[in-house]
Amino acid sequence: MTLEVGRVQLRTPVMAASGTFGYGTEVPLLDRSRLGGMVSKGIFLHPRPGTPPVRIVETPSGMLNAIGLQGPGVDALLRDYSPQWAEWDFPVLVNINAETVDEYGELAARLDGAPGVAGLEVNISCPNVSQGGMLFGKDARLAAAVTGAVRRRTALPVWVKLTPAVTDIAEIARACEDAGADALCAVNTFVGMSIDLHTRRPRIAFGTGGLSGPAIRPMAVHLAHQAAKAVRIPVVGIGGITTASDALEFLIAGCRAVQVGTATFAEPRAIESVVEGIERYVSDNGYEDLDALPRLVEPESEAAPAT
Amino acid sequence: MTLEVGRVQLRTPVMAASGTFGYGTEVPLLDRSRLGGMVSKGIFLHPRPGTPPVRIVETPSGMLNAIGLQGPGVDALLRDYSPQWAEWDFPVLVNINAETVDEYGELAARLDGAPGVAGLEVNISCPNVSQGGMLFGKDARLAAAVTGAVRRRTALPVWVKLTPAVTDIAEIARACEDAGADALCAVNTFVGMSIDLHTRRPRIAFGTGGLSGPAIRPMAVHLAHQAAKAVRIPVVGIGGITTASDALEFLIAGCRAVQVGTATFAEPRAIESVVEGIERYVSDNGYEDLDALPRLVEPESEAAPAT
Amino acid sequence: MHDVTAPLLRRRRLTAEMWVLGFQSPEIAAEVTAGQFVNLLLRPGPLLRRPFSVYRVDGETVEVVLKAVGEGTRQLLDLTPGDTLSMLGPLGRGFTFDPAWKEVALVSGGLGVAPMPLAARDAAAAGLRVCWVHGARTADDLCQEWTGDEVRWATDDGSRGLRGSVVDATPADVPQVLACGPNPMLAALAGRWPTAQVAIETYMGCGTGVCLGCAVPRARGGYDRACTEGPVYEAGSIRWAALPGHLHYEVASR
Amino acid sequence: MHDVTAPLLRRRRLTAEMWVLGFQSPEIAAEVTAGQFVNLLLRPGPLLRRPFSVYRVDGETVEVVLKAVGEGTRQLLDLTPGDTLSMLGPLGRGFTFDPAWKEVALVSGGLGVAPMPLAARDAAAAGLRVCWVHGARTADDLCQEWTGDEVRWATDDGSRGLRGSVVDATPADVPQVLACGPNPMLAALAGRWPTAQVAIETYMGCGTGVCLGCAVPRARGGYDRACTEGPVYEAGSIRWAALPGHLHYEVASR
Ligand SMILES: Cc1cc2nc3c(=O)[nH]c(=O)nc-3n(C[C@H](O)[C@H](O)[C@H](O)COP(=O)(O)OP(=O)(O)OC[C@H]3O[C@@H](n4cnc5c(N)ncnc54)[C@H](O)[C@@H]3O)c2cc1C
Ligand SMILES: Cc1cc2nc3c(=O)[nH]c(=O)nc-3n(C[C@H](O)[C@H](O)[C@H](O)COP(=O)(O)OP(=O)(O)OC[C@H]3O[C@@H](n4cnc5c(N)ncnc54)[C@H](O)[C@@H]3O)c2cc1C
Ligand SMILES: Cc1cc2nc3c(=O)[nH]c(=O)nc-3n(C[C@H](O)[C@H](O)[C@H](O)COP(=O)(O)O)c2cc1C
Ligand SMILES: Cc1cc2nc3c(=O)[nH]c(=O)nc-3n(C[C@H](O)[C@H](O)[C@H](O)COP(=O)(O)O)c2cc1C
Ligand code: FES
Ligand code: FES
Repeated sequence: MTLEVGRVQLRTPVMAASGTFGYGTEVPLLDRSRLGGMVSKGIFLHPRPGTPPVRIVETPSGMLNAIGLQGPGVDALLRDYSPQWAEWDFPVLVNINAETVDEYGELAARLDGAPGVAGLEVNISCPNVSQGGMLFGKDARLAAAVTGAVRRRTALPVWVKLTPAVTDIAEIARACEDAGADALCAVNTFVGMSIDLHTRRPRIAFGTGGLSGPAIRPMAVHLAHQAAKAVRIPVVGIGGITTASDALEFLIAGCRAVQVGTATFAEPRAIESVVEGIERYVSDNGYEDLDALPRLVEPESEAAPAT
Repeated sequence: MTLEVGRVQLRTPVMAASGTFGYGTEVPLLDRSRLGGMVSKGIFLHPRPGTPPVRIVETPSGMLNAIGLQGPGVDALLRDYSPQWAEWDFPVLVNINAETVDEYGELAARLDGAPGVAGLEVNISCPNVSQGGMLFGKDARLAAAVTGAVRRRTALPVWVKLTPAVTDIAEIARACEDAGADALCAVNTFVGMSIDLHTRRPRIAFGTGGLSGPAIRPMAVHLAHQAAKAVRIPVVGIGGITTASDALEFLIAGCRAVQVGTATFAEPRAIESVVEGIERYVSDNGYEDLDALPRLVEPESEAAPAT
Repeated sequence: MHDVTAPLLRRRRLTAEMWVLGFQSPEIAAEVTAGQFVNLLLRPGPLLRRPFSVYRVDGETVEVVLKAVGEGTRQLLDLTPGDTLSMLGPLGRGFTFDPAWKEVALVSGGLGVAPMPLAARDAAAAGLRVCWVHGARTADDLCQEWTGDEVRWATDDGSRGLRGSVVDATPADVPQVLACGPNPMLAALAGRWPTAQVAIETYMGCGTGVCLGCAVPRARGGYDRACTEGPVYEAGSIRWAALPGHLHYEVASR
Repeated sequence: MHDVTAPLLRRRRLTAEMWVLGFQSPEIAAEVTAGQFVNLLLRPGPLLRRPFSVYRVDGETVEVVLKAVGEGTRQLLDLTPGDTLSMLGPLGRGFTFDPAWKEVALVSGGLGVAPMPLAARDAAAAGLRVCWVHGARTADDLCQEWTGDEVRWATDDGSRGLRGSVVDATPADVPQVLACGPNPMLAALAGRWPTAQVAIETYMGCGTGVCLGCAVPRARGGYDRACTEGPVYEAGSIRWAALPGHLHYEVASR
């Protein structure tokens, strides 16, 4: 089932999502031969300690996290991980993060040509320190500026990972495409909050956290579908995928590949069964390959819902 | 626990949410003396047949619905329900919906002074037919225009129910406050999609549906908190409330009251236990009343999360 | 309407896949009529209740028949006697019986057999002769339990009774038909017996009339609620083309 | 690391609220050392696994001790023998033992007793004399099972043993202390025995090192992972003030 997505050669259509697979060095039990590729934990230019505990709370069919992009910085990544990645037989994309447009560009330049780095996944769900902390991914102009800055500083494939909580994801998707993205990833976590009634503080020490897991899947499928309709570059679907059926919803909605995140916490081998299930669906239905998978039959009305 | 919220006198802080309680005439089992008030199923000026089945699908800890605002129109509402409401000892707000700003105003005028109508809840998650179907609630200017149009045509309390999937809910909350809203309700359902792998069609015949239930609660608490911080008028929290603890999260986050929706489908008496649990929390902690409930202890950082 | 904390008393197998579960639920047992349903809540379990026709009533016991098609039915079949659930019911409007018919055919396909034992009971009480017609894909899938004065079987492969549909197996001259089964079967039946009473399935949110999720498209236009005005309708009053043929999804992974 | 489909074999009660569950899990039983944990997955059940220290090992049986504090633990206590779950382990780095100590105090508060029977086993294997120190709110809450050469009890109300904390009940001159219990207790202990080994609890996402959810604030700055570098740490190496005192939330209603 090898396929090319956004200039990256994937071994299967199922990748491990950023922040849920570390740097790929500590992955127990999983049969890596089924892994399409992986995205590293998000990295900044400089080392970051991350946020204090509590960092994780479970919510109904989901979880909130605020890790604060703890990480060793790009130097350590290049020293400790990229040489290992160069030995692996599946592609590793580096999830890049920054607080200014220039810093994104700088990070891209540093990773350009690094051994074992198959591409960059640009996390635009980062607060823009020079604009009051608004996420880059919430504004089409800023999202395009980040994409362009990265694009200009590297020859690597550039995937842009979209922020879900926006008024119009199609507009942002198009802006990133126009700015030179090779693929889009939809979506990142949704902002959420959970409150401890004993302390009257947010359970997540940071305050808010990113919601992931099956709870978000219906929203993620919708957003990935919106993004896929808006652009010509491939879209990688992310959000609450646990089984092959879940992944197939994204693929039928127009995605070319998917990433699995939270599900691997409970089932370290989740990706294997997702890949197997997709293969079974494709062959049971007599499709030649994944590209032959028919797309969503759109309902007549495409207007926004009135509940 | 009677309290005044946005010029409406509630009997308890827990109301039944629009679309999950019909017109209040068919509510089995519930002890209505514990009900703070109710919001009717959304009404349009004219009768609407609603969308074809399938209208409802269950998702992890949530459900999608697209009812299409089926309803008899305002004339039938005034004839069949409002006289009954006038007999009841809890307030009924009418959830109003329209396709143009003028139609919202017209509907408000028709309901002004109607017996048994304690106030209006303006559902701005309706597609604006004169602007390509964009939801009114996604744009601060349009949301304010709707609020103002309703405000000018009625002396009734006007509550505005916010759309969750927006880039900046605080901006929209402020716009509605400035346009004369007496209270805000946060939030309505999140747009989602679920795909049937056999037919490759959306499971909801309409295409997309509104996601409700516990799955959305962490996002709803966050958005209600954002709205409450942005305005001086009261905010009514909505989204995934099943137990008293859930309701208390919204109250501590800054809401003055809450609405329970989806939870009543499984537990027709859910509202009773939510009210009892809130009473117990208030008395166990020795607070004089609900107003004495201390608010959220904000974490130091208020920046957007970096996961 | 009652919300009963009902313990599972017993279960028995009908076919390789079909089971009958009997719950103690005296208030509902006393009131339920043929074609009405109960809405079952499992905790821990799925978000929404799951609707089931009442199969039989025996003293204080309410029986439902089901097979595992998704998470909720799987959990129901995993219950062990003594486990309890919340049973809301009886819900909906069931079949009506008119002694003037003299005879009635109870026509069911597959799990559509569910409301028929009670229908046979209530038909007999109304002095009607009962012709029991039941069909399935193959003999092994037939529900062997039947009640009435006459029985006719139909199987798709002809392994028992008529090879063909239950509609074909129904005596052409029977004055009235009460039916339950997949929507396409009911639609076919509606062509031949427009005044038949059919019990139909829709997805349900609340089961009690407040959510409008269980829309049934009516021939006269508009929709009404399977849980409240239904689930039993006059066959000719339904806009069949607007009903989904199969409700074959399942809540995917949680 | 193994992912074992482990049937529940037996359970026994320790106090009004504390239970021991024994699962058949030969691979993990063979490898686990004191202070390591297993991560348990229930299906149907909560989204994430639930981490538990291994209490005792008996042949192929892995025991865990718990009380119901939320949905996951409630479901665990509802299991009946024969029910299976997925057990991932052994995880984390456990206690280390140095024969040079000659003696070790195993100090636990409440459910913190969990890793101590294995610690006593491994201590004995290293030739150490074991002083077992266990405390709880009141005598009824004490875990009566203990192993070692000497036992000391402490209760908040003085109903058994010393009135006061387990820290006070620990012999002042013991050369080494291994401890587990609520964070405030461990923080107090760290003041007196900075070189003590403490097993700490944090919320966990994966339990296997990939999510960085189980952050433990270190005195030298930064965080590391309770599931991988921990859960056992040198007491003085932890920035206690940055750890939450109590992990007392529960996934609210689903
Ligand atoms: C009035 C009525 C009476 C019914 N009587 C019976 C009966 O006697 N025996 C029986 O086996 N089944 C009956 N059904 C169908 C039964 O409710 C579903 O099979 C069951 O809800 C499936 O739940 P699940 O969790 O196993 O499946 P899932 O597919 O996981 O359920 C997902 C969602 O779809 C709904 N759903 C799935 N299939 C159906 C369906 N066929 N009809 C309605 N809703 C569905 C569920 O309620 C749930 O909301 C009846 C349905 C209705 C509306
Ligand atoms: C290394 C380690 C060893 C542990 N050993 C034991 C043991 O031997 N016996 C025992 O009873 N408990 C032990 N715990 C705590 C146990 O994991 C929690 O009590 C349990 O996860 C609660 O789950 P719940 O679903 O019942 O509660 P909920 O409150 O519903 O759980 C919600 C979430 O919080 C987490 N959580 C809740 N309380 C704790 C806690 N105290 N520590 C860590 N996570 C928590 C859950 O894992 C889950 O993600 C240990 C925790 C860790 C990290
Ligand atoms: C613990 C955790 C850490 C994450 N870290 C990152 C990150 O560093 N960069 C990023 O772009 N996304 C990060 N994500 C988001 C995931 O990659 C993914 O987009 C999201 O979790 C939704 O997918 P899921 O529901 O399958 O988990 C993280 C998610 C989790 C749960
Ligand atoms: C079946 C259904 C119908 C609804 N109809 C309306 C409506 O007519 N007007 C409206 O403003 N909100 C409507 N809502 C949204 C609810 O009032 C509420 O905002 C939302 O469901 C979130 O709350 P919950 O999670 O408690 O259900 C509807 C929700 C459901 C589930
Ligand atoms: S199921 Fe809610 S109205 Fe029928
Ligand atoms: S729990 Fe995920 S890294 Fe420790």
